[in-house]
Amino acid sequence: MSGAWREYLGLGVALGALVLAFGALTDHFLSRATFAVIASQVPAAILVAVGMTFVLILAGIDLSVGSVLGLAGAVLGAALGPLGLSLPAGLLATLLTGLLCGALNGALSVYVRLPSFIVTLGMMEIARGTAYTVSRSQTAYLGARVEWIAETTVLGLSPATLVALAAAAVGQIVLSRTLFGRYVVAIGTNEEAVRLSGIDPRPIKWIVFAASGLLAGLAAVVHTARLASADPNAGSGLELQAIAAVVIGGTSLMGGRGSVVRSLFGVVIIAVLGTGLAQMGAAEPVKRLITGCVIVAAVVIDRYRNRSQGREGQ
Amino acid sequence: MSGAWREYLGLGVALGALVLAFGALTDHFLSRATFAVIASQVPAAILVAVGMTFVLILAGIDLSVGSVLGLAGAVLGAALGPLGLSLPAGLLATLLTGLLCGALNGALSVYVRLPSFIVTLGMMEIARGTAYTVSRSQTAYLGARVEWIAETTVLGLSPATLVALAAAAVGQIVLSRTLFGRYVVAIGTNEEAVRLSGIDPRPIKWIVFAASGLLAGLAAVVHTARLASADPNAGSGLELQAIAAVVIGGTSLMGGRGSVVRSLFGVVIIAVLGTGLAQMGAAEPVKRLITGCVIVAAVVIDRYRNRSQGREGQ
Amino acid sequence: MPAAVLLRAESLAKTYTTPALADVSLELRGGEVHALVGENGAGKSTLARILVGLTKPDAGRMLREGHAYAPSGKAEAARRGVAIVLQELNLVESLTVAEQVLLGAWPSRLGFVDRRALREQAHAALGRVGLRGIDLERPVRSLGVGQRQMLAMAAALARPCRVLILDEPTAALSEHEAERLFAEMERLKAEGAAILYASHRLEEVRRLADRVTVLRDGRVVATRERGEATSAELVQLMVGRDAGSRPPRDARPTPSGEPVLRIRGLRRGRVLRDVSFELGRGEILGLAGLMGSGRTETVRALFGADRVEGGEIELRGRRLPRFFTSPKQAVAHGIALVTENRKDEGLLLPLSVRANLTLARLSELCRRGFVRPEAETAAARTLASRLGVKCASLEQPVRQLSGGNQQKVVLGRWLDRDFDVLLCDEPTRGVDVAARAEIHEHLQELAAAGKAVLVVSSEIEELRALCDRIVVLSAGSVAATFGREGFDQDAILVAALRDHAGGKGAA
Amino acid sequence: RPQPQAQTPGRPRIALVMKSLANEFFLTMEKGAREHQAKNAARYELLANGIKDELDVNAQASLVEQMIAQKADAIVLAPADSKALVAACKRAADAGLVVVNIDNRLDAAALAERGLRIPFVGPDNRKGARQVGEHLARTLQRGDAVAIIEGVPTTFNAQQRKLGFQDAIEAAGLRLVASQSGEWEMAKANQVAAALLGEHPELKAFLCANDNMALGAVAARKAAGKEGAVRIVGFDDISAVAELVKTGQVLATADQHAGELAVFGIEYALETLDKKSPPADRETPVDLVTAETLR
Ligand SMILES: Nc1ncnc2c1ncn2[C@@H]1O[C@H](COP(=O)(O)OP(=O)(O)OP(=O)(O)O)[C@@H](O)[C@H]1O
Ligand SMILES: Nc1ncnc2c1ncn2[C@@H]1O[C@H](COP(=O)(O)OP(=O)(O)OP(=O)(O)O)[C@@H](O)[C@H]1O
Ligand SMILES: [Mg+2]
Ligand SMILES: [Mg+2]
Repeated sequence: MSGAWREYLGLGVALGALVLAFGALTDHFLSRATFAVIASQVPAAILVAVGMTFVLILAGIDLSVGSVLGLAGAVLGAALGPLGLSLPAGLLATLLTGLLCGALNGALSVYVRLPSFIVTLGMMEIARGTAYTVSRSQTAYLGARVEWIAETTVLGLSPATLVALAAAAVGQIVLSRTLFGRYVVAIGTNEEAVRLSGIDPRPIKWIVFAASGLLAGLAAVVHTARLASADPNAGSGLELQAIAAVVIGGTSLMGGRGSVVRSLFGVVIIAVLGTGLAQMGAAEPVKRLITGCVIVAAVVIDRYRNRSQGREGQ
Repeated sequence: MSGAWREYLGLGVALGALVLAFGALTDHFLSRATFAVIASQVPAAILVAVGMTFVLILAGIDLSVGSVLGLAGAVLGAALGPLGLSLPAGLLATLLTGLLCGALNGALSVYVRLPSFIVTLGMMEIARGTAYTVSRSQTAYLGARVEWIAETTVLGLSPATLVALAAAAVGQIVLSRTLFGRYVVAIGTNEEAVRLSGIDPRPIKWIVFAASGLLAGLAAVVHTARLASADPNAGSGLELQAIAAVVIGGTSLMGGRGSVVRSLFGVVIIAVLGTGLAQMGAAEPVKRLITGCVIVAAVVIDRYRNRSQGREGQ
Repeated sequence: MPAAVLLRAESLAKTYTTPALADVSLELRGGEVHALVGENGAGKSTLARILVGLTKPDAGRMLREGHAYAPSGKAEAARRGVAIVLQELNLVESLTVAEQVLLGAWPSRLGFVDRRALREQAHAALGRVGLRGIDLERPVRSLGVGQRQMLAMAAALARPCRVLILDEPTAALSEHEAERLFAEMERLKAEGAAILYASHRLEEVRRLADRVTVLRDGRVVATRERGEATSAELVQLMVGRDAGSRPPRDARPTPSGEPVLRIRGLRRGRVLRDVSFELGRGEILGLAGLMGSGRTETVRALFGADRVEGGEIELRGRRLPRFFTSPKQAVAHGIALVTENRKDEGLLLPLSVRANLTLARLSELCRRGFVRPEAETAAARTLASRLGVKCASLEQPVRQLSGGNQQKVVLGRWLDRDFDVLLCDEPTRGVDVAARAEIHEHLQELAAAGKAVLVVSSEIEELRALCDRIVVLSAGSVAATFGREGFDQDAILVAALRDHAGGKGAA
Repeated sequence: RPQPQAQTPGRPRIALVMKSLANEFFLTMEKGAREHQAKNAARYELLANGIKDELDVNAQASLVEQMIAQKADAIVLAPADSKALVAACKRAADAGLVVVNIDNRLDAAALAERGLRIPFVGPDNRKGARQVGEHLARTLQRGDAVAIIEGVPTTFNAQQRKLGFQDAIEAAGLRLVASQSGEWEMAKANQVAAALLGEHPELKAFLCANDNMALGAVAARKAAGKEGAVRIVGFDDISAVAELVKTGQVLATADQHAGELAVFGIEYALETLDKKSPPADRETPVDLVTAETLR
């Protein structure tokens, strides 16, 4: 259907406008190098945004992703450093850490029925505290052992970028084509109706939170690889940035509606903005101002494109 | 009704347990001085939480409060410093700044129908950027000109504390007794139904956002007075802390339910926690861990107390 | 004496994707009850909404006592003396009963809600619809559908009105409450007000209406004075063809009597005190009772949707250790539930007709976890046509369907599932005569195929036509059970009223 | 705000990548650099950037990469993390850029592992903190109770300053009763200081890892009514603290000459570009600021 492309038009226009504006304002923005920089920057954000999209569609929220990324990274640092584990073992430990945090978030918010905002806010503090403990508050330099993951291969894309794109593709397919994805949307729309249809919504919700944690763990690997170091502060502030990206992509915070591909657009818009402003050499206050305005503007443009879709509310 | 007190029992128990725990774990926690310290710390948080309670009841969110506090403080600093205005003029400018930011948030989210999450996230960046510009990123020391606002008077309470308590009292009364407050609750539950009954929800929502900004401005005065300095970074992270306090107080992020007094409990729980952990001399990782656990535990205790109230969902 | 025309509509038209209303003219005269009938999706609600300004007509105009009238919404309509009770109730669950009744017109002093005046006015308004006993401070959230319907009525009547529009007000009411409503309508009529009354219950229409207007596919096909048309004629006008009369119930073999489901002493708080009955293979059992008598609670408890405090359950002759703790469990044991409150508990409103119809059996339409789109669409199409769901396409959001069609979607979700026991809570609420006959047919087919069916309905008439036995609940316990021979409207009503002292509305 | 001018051939582009521009220290650094560039407009072109806060290492690594993409000739970097920026520096060096490290020294082991030699120009935070601590110790008695309010504990400067304070405390035989993080923030430091004053009534001094936190401690001391009894020292010499130093409310702070720091780095980069041979590290001065020095 041509409708599928139309869906992305508003966001595409916003992104295109941004790229052209920076192209005009700086000397070297429109270059392969710039796009390579952006491509190397986004994988962690994309991975987190994929998980966040699902969580928001469920009408939940996951504020812990940034801290979980930090913790999982610290685990990787400890595994490869002091513990002297092999890379596969280290990666496994990292992913398990993320999964565990996410599963805990899910268990508390789904089975103990606590608001996910509070559960994940708690987890945000807990994971960060644990990250400091695990790393003894020190950045661990890992060097070439992990760096290759973020390095460009022949195709012009790093393994990290490929993993992120694969995750987004899988996420979009799961969301739109599978039973699981359909249930997620249905639960986000009307959980009670789903329950009364004889479907237990809880395992589904739990899996979504766990997957968000797992993806944060994967993002930790990618992030650590890029910096060749495990920094216990990694990912601070990432949660809001991820939510912003997802919401720019049109996913509703009230649940029941969202798209992974559109979240990807959101991530890229934010990344392009950061890169462009840096290349312009804009002063910090100006950066902040413009970032704020562009976030709002992107949503406005998209809203006007999809006006026919109807009400949006808060 | 005795029911009114029961409503606060769960939170009271959580708070009491916390105070007793710290009393046992430290030498000097249970002293007048400690309580004076806590009393001097909470006013800004209370003011912001009052506004946030209303915003959350509307099923909105205001992520900009911290930055608006920073901006309003910077305006106060500039007014009393470089511009050399009188204190009343400075205070007026500060409050107007807050009001303006809030009104802008409201206008965009209510009249342009953008998600308040995005609007206030944008405002968060914009206000912080402007705060840096206004203050030239410098902390301004204001000294005695503002300090008296936060100083203890004969009653054992500072003007700041009195203002904050007054705001909370007014907030609670407005919420539970006035037309305006009841409309806020109704809109947060079912905006469409309110609209159908012939009430235009928009001005009401707009006022709530504007009030949240104004209260952040007021909080800036209190905050600046306490530190005797206007710091352009003031209030960073305050938004999440305020939301946490309000949610600990049982206000739903999905709107339609909340209480200002209960938010006050939330603020005090968080403040007691911070002070207690500092008095214990806990290391940063431990602090984070415990803070996370207590946030979750407070909600669990409260949920069990009010179990009969029925389902809660996300 | 020709009564004054209080509200006149001229050539109203409204097109969504397809025309919902075309060239509709209508007069509402003082002192008359004007009934509006038509199939599901005929345009009754659309017309009603236009009359109070909730929908903008594409063409046509309206006159209120000769003056131009184009209200911008319910509030302005109310100021001009036109009140409405919508088909889809839109209540604010967090408010108290008193606040909900007067929403939009809370008495106040200096900005403060005047609680006393609020209570007094709400009490008066509720009294008119017979909800005098209800606790004014109770949250709307805790009310059942019937009570909500009465509440909405009370809200419409709280302010004086000259024209009252009622869109299927009795769909969720049992006879007893409906009578209260009719009495109130008579009173308004005597005061010279005009009432537009949309309903699928032709019995009521015949009894109450001074005139009847029949809509078909958005057009007025006829307007008849009282006594001019029989129910059969009305049905024929509505459907546009000779509607075959309902197949006689006896076409079905008598149930074998072998019990599939048996419950004893089901208890839960004050709502369910002692419910016992059994349900046989091939049987259709009716569950009657007043609003709030615990019928909904009973089926929800059986389905595992709510917690149960005590009692025994036996399924296919085997005693289960406890009642189901989740709907999933119930479904796994071959039990299905068609919920009462379609909007809150049944439908995924923003999602498509397709997604709603296939929700309960989506897992069967999958291969390796992937939904097979063709299979899904085919399944949805079959269901939609089997039930005659009127929609622009299968991708139309259910939110946009007419009320009756929404109800069909909820029912359709279960029809081709494999189950032994079907629990239906008000399965024909808001469904038109023809569709209702179809639904009855479906239920009878199911029973004939050996399923056990439990039907909750507020219409004793419906139960009498459909069921093999009727169990009457009164205030949470079984008051009587009637075999087919013993069906008697009055006896059933008496039993239903047994434990309700003095017509108190709430349990 | 000057836009980067069109590139004139032969005029090198120098990218200054700093930490948080929300921080007065880095703003001063940037200002110094811009003034220097204005005076030497013919010699080079300047692109100045900073990150949102000091924790956002990822953003800083991106900045370095963006400067490579923007075809800068040299990068003058004040790294937010001493290890996590090494990989980005390696990329810059591989791309042929000259990298100069200022303010916060990159980790020697990590650099060695990558075979990188990056000159460091900057102050010794530990030494500076020790100077401040020693000045404080002179006003105290052996055995007096003191507390440290640290910065964000994972950052290099926070760790160095804490070590410097500890050096001074040990040397003077003071008793360290608590060391907690104020996360570089005034309000947070205020909370910690207030709590510590309550818990340790015998406390005689706070050693704060930056001046913002010192201001927070000053407010806490005032609230506790212990103006005469508790001394406070800070670090950075921000403008707001000058008045307090003069009146003795803050006993001392340290000036790292932020304005010149970046200039040193830029000069280094220019020299390196000319000579194509990296000069050795250079330590920049840290000066003790007290009521006397301000007079
Ligand atoms: N918002 C809308 N968008 C698109 N189509 C609509 C919308 N509202 C109503 N319709 C369509 O208009 C037609 C008339 O609907 P209406 O609700 O008036 O029927 P009705 O006579 O009240 O039916 P029922 O007896 O089922 O309540 C239906 O086909 C319905 O699908
Ligand atoms: N969630 C709830 N909280 C409190 N009370 C409830 C709740 N749900 C139902 N009730 C009350 O329980 C009683 C039984 O309601 P139930 O819905 O079973 O009755 P019913 O016979 O199906 O009537 P109807 O559906 O017509 O209201 C009613 O008084 C109802 O208001
Ligand atoms: Mg209708
Ligand atoms: Mg019912």
